[in-house]
Amino acid sequence: MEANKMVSLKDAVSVIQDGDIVFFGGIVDGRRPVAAMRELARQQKKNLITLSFLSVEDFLVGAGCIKGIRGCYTHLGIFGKVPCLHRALAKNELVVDEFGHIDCQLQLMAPALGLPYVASPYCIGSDIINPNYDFSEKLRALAREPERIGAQKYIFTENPFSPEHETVVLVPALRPNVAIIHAGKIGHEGTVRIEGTQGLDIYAAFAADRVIVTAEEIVPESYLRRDPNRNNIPTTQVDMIVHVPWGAHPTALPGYYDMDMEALFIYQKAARTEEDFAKWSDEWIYSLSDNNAYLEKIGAAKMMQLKAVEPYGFKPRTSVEQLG
Amino acid sequence: MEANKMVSLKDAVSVIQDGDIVFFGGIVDGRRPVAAMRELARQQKKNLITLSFLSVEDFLVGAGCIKGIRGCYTHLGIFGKVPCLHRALAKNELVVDEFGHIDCQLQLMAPALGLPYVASPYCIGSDIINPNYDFSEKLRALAREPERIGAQKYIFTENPFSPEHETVVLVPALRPNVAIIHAGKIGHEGTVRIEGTQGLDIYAAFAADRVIVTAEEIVPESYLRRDPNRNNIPTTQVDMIVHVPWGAHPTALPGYYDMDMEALFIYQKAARTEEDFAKWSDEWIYSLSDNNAYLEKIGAAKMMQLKAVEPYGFKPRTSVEQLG
Amino acid sequence: MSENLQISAQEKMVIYAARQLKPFDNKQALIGIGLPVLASQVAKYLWCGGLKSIIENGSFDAIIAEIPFSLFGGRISYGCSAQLDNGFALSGAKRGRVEIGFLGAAQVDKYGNINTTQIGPIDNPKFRIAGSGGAVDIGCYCAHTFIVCAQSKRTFVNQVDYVTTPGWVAPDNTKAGRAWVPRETLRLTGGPAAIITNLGIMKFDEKTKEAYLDEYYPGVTIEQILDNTGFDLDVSRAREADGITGEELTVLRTKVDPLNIYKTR
Amino acid sequence: MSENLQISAQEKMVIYAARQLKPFDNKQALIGIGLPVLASQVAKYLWCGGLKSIIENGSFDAIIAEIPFSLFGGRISYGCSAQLDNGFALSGAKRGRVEIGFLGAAQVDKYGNINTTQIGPIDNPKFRIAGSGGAVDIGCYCAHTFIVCAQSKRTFVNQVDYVTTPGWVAPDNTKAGRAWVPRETLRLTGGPAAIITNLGIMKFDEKTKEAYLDEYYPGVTIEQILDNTGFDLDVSRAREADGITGEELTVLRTKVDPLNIYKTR
Repeated sequence: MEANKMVSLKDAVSVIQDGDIVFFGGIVDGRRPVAAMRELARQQKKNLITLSFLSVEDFLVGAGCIKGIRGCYTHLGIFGKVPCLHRALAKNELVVDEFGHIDCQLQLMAPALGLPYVASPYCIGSDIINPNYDFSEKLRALAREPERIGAQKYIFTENPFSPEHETVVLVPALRPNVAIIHAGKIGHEGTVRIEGTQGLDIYAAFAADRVIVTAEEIVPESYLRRDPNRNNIPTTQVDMIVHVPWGAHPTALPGYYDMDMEALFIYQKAARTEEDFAKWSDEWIYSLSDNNAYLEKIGAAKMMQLKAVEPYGFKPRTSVEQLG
Repeated sequence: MEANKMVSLKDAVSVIQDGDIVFFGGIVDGRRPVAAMRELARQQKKNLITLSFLSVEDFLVGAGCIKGIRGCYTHLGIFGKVPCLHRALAKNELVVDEFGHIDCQLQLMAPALGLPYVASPYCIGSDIINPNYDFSEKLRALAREPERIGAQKYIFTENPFSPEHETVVLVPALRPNVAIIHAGKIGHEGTVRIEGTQGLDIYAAFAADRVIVTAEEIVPESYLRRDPNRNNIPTTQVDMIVHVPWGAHPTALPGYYDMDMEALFIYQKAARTEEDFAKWSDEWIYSLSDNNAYLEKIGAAKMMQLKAVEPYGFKPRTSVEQLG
Repeated sequence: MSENLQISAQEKMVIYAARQLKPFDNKQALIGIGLPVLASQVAKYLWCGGLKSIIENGSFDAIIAEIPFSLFGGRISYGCSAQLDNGFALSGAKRGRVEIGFLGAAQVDKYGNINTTQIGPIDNPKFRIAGSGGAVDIGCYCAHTFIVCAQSKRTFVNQVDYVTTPGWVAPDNTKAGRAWVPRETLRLTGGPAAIITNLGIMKFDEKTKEAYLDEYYPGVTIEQILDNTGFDLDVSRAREADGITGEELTVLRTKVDPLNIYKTR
Repeated sequence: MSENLQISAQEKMVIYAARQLKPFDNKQALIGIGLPVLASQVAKYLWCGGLKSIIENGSFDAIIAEIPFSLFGGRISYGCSAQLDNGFALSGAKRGRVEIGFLGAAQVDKYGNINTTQIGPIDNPKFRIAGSGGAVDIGCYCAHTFIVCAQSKRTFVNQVDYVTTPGWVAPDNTKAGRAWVPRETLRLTGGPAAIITNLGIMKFDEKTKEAYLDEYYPGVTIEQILDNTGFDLDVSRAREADGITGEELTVLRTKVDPLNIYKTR
């Protein structure tokens, strides 16, 4: 019989251990599993290493949870710097191991397809591959299972198939311990359907040891299975299902809601000082015991203001007559 | 302004040159671009090298068009052997360069993502990687642009990231000159939507220099663009669009029609002797000047018999009450 | 009750293969076309409704409402969880989530090496068969690979002519000399769990890694099995298999393949 | 007519950047967030309706019905041809189909090297900026990379502190010593085509690969540009750019960004 994968957010996040490599789904300000990130803060996980992009999860740097990142971008999009990250860097309390964007995908695609590493032509001519900026050892020192991270970030070799023997850069596979992905719809057995940007989520779902999916709606499997070509992650890769409406807020969830620019501005301003960040954390994380409390905090009126309109998948700023 | 990509099947196929590496979409007996294959026979292309699977395109071996294949399977599914291939092998007129199935995908995924080669753990312990069975040189001798094919099929090396230095197999990228893909729906600017098995088509569409898509229906772009997450190949990778109803017959096209088992049995029997194969070729290829003539040859009654039923995407053998 | 039933050799292969899946409810299996599809569907009806069928075309958690003749048509994709690509499916064994594989064989040897590629000496082959398809990708890494094929001296050979899919002792082609080495030396994981034929079930000795006769079907003699085996087969541990039940047969005949499209009866 | 219009510095950057796309109707361009999105939309309205916008999130042939603040929300995907993954999009330059890239810069040097990663000496950086995002993947292989940024001595430096995205002469980090070598030596293709700022347009000399002043905007003096450039800039070929037309401005203000969300005016 079918195993029941539905769990509470608290129980789902509790499987994450200190020193785990955690993949967060979505990109920068779109479809991020922010509710799960808040729960990580509440559970005070330590020495986490995250991947690819660091934006809204900046508060997990401030909360002392994230200590390392291998990725290509640490910024809050148009909202500017990620203040906790910069404070942590200044105190030497965070490792940022720079990577190219395609390489971020390749390091997950490799384990997703069972490959040990990938030969990449990207980042040549850049300081991203400058060996002085290889912080693999620092990441390994943080990791609970250091062997998941290659002893070197990049290894240079020659293309043995080419008569010109051009230099290629080898990118090692990196298997996250856990992937946390937020989606619009998930079937009750775990079929995931993503709207809009899919990011690296599918590769991460195949690469990670455990996959947690938080979702706006849990729908009948049969409904999603009417069009398997439209689904992005199969039941066989999903271990835990958590029902978390507005679980990507304040980032955007195409088809559901726009990003909450006001909330992101408030965060970015508050996080600039330790004092204000502590207040913000109390107000938006620690004083809110569960997702219902968070929903009340956002407020129904704000939710209606952000709600996406069909067929756009976003909330038009102008009238729909004008947009066409 | 938007360039018009719509061309006749004849014009589309005419871009293929002798000695080209041609990727045919679909797998074995599903969604194969068979109408385009027949046009290749009519245009008597020579020294073609094909990839991955050789099944219904057996008649192109019989017609003297295909002279090489790098792939993992040469068989007609449950219908049995591919007779022309076996005859050509006996006469030493065909090169079959054996590959693993995942490696078939990797050799296309690599160029699709701009990678020079891929490190694969597959096929170790198999004679597929037996160096005596490396026929790269023979394939290169056939190819118009031999440099597209690695000088070696596989190169063995050690995983430099692993303390155990385990052996890995390097699979070189292979860029097809042309990919020919059959789909259900294509937008008039080239957006492709595939039903059912997608096979290696998306990688091939990104890997090949030119992409020809034959389709059952040419629909408004705006219709397909209502759900970009459901589309498989973007306009930017499609060079030619050809309207070819029943263009995958006698293979199956999920959502449109079942495979024509009778036609496949007839082929497999006829192809067993050169005489019968010549008769079959006249009857089903050379005497039919265009796709309309082919449609008449299939016959309207047979078409209705094979037509898929919603929501299955296939034609149920039992009543829909029974199937549920 | 089973003794009175007329059961074909093909039906036996399907049902005894299905029984192998009993311990694997909720596990993931890569299922090939033909008898493996029938066997997995029988197992799902009777014992492991949570078994997840993955097809090499990228259909995950396939339901297979109607038995297909093809792995690539609408019958495979219909109702599955997600239709992704071949690589995601076939790499499942290497990644580790997919523990079970079901493969056919034109030749199989005592170490469970499978040949589906060519017949004749390795340096002078006589004729080609079909190739690997996804077999090698499945067989290199699946924790438990089940081989389903009819038993004869032609198929059960001492050493296969060409190793398409490696068994417990396989050729190392990464070094000169094509030495036969244990699969662990090649860092392959898992391995052949059993060969299920029309006559009985062979398993592999923990130590020698050679096939031995585990079970012979009711009505089949050990001699009959030896007469159809081209290698030395240890029969010292052989016991008669439990007979096929009416329930098993009913499920196969009325639920899984009511139209007998695979002509198993 | 243009002389009478009040045009902001930001509007100039957008419109002069848009003009760079004129020769590229029906070509494919990787478009970043901010001014590049505005520029590409202006170009599509006025000159190259067949330009294909590709976004690093995997949105192909994006229509961008409403100007977004994010590359990853619904405004990017809506109405695009196919929503695939980041790798397919960003690898377009290396594959060859994508010829145009639009990048921003925190620092840029005379060879068109871009820094968006960190400020300070390479062996002792002072502070971090944001990282590459997809810039390096675009800039390594695009036939024509256009750099859009405001011009000052702080941004236009003699040598960038850290090369995020290589220009015409870039550090070879695959060998000890971090030698600066021509990009062809590194087998990178294409390269920076122009830097479009609030003051003028720099291009790169065919031979020396160093930036020279190609055009200065009406109302801007060459001295003003030199005062805002931290490296030796050849101005011998400089000419005044054609003024911005009322049509260009109208398209930007009424069609592309009617709500002025990017506060370009």
